[in-house]
Amino acid sequence: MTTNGDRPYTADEMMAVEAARRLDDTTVCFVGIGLPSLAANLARRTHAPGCTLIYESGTIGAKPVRLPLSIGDGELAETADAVVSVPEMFAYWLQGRRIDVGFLGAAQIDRYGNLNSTVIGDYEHPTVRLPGGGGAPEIALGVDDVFVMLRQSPRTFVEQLDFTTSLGDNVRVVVTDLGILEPRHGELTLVAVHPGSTVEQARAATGWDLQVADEMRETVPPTDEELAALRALETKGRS
Amino acid sequence: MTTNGDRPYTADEMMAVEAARRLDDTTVCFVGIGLPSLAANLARRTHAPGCTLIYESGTIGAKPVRLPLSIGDGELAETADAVVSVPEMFAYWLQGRRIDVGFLGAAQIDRYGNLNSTVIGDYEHPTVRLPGGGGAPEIALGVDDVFVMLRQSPRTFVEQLDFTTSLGDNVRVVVTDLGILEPRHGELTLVAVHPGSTVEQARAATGWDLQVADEMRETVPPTDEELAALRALETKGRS
Amino acid sequence: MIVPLRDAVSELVRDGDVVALEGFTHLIPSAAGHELVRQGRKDLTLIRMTPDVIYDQLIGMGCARKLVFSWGGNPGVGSLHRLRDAVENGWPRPLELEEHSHAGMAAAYAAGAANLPFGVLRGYRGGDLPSRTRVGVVVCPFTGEALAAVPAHRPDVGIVHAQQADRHGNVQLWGIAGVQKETVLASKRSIVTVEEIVDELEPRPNGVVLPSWTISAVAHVRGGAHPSYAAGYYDRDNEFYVAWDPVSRDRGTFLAWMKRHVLDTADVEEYRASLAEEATAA
Amino acid sequence: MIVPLRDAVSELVRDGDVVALEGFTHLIPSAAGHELVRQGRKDLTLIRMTPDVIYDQLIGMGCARKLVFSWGGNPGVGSLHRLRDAVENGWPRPLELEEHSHAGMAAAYAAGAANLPFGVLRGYRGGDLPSRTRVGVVVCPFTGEALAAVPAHRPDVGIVHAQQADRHGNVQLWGIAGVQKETVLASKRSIVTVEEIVDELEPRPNGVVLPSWTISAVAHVRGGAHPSYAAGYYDRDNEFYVAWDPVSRDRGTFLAWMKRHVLDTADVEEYRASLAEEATAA
Repeated sequence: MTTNGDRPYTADEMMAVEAARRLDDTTVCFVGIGLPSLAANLARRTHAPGCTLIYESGTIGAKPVRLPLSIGDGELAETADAVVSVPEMFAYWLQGRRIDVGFLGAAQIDRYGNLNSTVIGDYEHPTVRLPGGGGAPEIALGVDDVFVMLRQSPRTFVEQLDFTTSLGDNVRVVVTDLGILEPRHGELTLVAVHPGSTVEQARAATGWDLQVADEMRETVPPTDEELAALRALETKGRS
Repeated sequence: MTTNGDRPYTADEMMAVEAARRLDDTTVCFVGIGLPSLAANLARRTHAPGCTLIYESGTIGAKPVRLPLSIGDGELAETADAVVSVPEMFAYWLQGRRIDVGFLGAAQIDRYGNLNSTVIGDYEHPTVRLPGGGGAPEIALGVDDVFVMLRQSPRTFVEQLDFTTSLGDNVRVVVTDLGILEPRHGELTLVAVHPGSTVEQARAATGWDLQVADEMRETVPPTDEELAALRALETKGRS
Repeated sequence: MIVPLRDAVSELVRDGDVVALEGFTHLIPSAAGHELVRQGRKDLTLIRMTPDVIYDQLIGMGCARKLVFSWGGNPGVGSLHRLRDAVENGWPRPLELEEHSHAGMAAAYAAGAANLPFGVLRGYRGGDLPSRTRVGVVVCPFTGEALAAVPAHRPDVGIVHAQQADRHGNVQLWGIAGVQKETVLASKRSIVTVEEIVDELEPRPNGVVLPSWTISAVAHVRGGAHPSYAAGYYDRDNEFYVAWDPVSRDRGTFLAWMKRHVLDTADVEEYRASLAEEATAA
Repeated sequence: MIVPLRDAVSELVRDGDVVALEGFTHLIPSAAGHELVRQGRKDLTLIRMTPDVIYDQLIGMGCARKLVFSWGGNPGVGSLHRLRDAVENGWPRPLELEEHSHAGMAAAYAAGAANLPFGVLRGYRGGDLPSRTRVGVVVCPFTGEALAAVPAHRPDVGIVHAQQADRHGNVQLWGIAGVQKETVLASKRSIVTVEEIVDELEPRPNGVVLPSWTISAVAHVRGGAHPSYAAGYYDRDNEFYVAWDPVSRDRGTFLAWMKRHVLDTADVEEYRASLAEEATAA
């Protein structure tokens, strides 16, 4: 828990706010459940009301009041500009390159932004069988800008992925609970830390020798307005 | 004009009736405008109320009261069980082999049931540029049974097509104004003549040496019920 | 976003462009076609599954150098005389043809919308069409089966007509939807003319919604689909299609008709008035 | 056409079949899945984009020898413990995996519905997935570009849940439609369970209609999508998904749960009553 002077906020809230700030009023974004959905809906309710949210269930321009618990919640369809089939979603919309930003999470990330959401351990005899790629492989290559949201630890930020589920070519930013990474000279580099976090913490939470930008920024903490909008969404989501 | 004893009827009516008789209550048929549409709607209004009519505009299970003047009339959509896009119609429904019977017409037919609806004369320098194949090439190979409806004359029943638009592999019957042709021993053979027509007329109206079945039938003339249903459709179509 | 049709055409359509005007019997964007004629667009490659009256007019006015199509006729009536004159006699200029089947055209639009370079279908098998058009073969890596591949349609401009747009330029059409969604999504730029601008789009059965950000320009053109129809707005003008046959048979009659009703009218309102005046006089 | 679910499953699903139960978050055919368990179907190849609770149950009860999928988890909650136990420990039997991306699965269903042997997409590029699954390459005959080809899904049986059928067995579902149309059209045989039988289907926004002649059997199963939802009928049982996590973590707890709520119940009515009884007791 950190505070913005007045109000305390969680690491998740910091992450959602930082991701939301990167969306603008004309962004069309492909949203998954959890933090990405929170971030995109926050953007829509603060500085980017025109931001278009697309969920892979086929809802285009969804405007949920409550935070959805699944990518196919009824409210997404009810509030959407259009609802299309899943084959159409992936063929005409994602592959059609109509989507600017795609959010991805994962179990592991490497310094190139490649992600693993398939297995821990050997594929044939895994230690942990993860859910799998889902939409990620084509989202990773089918949108202009990939935003990754992932808590930072040596277990998740690894030297070598156990399995490469999706490629890091289009990863523009990784928002973690400690700071912000962006690609510089071909690898993910720490460019900002959140208030209360340090470069040392971020390096310690990274399984490779994390490069640090010459000009480090400190993230602006969530504003009161951002926190209020966020909590309105979260509260409604729980009700 | 011939009569069924009581009532006079036209050659077109005889053709529509003979084609309609070949559809049953479970037939799913792909219908074009004109005689095929008349025949299919007649079947639906007499012995085959369960017959499913599909128009290539995307209307599945259309139940028009008036005879449509185009394959995309509004009434087809309003009365249909389902309306799908044209790409879906050709991919999921026709190519998906869900359609039993397809009707085709043409400017020329040869003894193998191959059809020309593209050009008269040379393709690059045609004497007459015809509308072209439209749905015909894939209908001809994508349904189980192709029904051809075509007035018989040496100009239409030709030794050699000027252009092969669609193949005759699945042609099961050719209904003409003079009689009925069906494939026998690899070529279209006259198997029935309509009342008032003769084998000689049919042979004279054919540009190749038309084979005649050993057992020739005479078509049953349109019944009063068939004529009444037909004229109800035609009258409404004109209104 | 919502602009006059004249501006949409002048800004978005250039001489030499590949242009698709779609609408399968229903919602044919005729008014937009007339605006192409008024602005004297030329050397166009025109794509359309079912070229009918509006393409006969564009071809007869010399706007097109090439036609990509699958069925070119006057539905329920007969030939397109201007299309025939162009193909048979090169008047007013020769017309190159790229001819497909409906299934091939539909697959080509769907491939374009999906950003694939080609569409796959079981088609173009046998007959003379394959040797006269652009079609290739792809082999199934699992079964070894050979299938037809058609090059994706990727028009410079896709033009369709719809019933409604909202004030943000989101569009909804309903009823027979043809290949209009694919046409807009496959095109680099797009124009949608609509019957009505409404405050809010109400979801409809068989509705197809195109978000504003998939469209370059929306123009409010009431009656813009005449002589075809717009479900919920007006019926098909079947008599017009019949009357087009004698008008289009003769070059002079055709040119006079186009001058009177298209070139000498400023927009669809004047076009409609001009037709009404002629009907009253007759 | 409209038959009891028990009869539909016993007549149409055989041991060793390739079976797809689809429903993307919405309209998941859980009751039909339970009937597969009750009837002890085994050696099934199960296809599904998003295996969740119902597939966890089928896998944990040993019905499946192979899973074809793209994302297998408990949405918003975490792992599918029975799926993991099968893959990680071979319990109750080893489970072969054929793993795709969502885009690949969707293209495979669409190809199946279109009677094509493969679907084409820009996908499966780089990473480790291509070497672990069935994917091939096709080359564009026009541009030379290499694209991914996935083998079409052609299940022996496709099973989906919908809101309504009419008395003739025509089906309509609406809301998020997923890949259900493709699943039915791609399958050799199909079962549709519905919330309600109505006299006449009323066309709906975002409605998908499947004519009776595309379906092998329709069964009236009210509540058949629980714990997912049926738009217009009931909401998603979010608590059930959360509660599934501890139930499914332990083999014994899981088996007891399945015995009590599935094996010892005759149908969806008894299943619902059994869940209600447990909730009351707690």
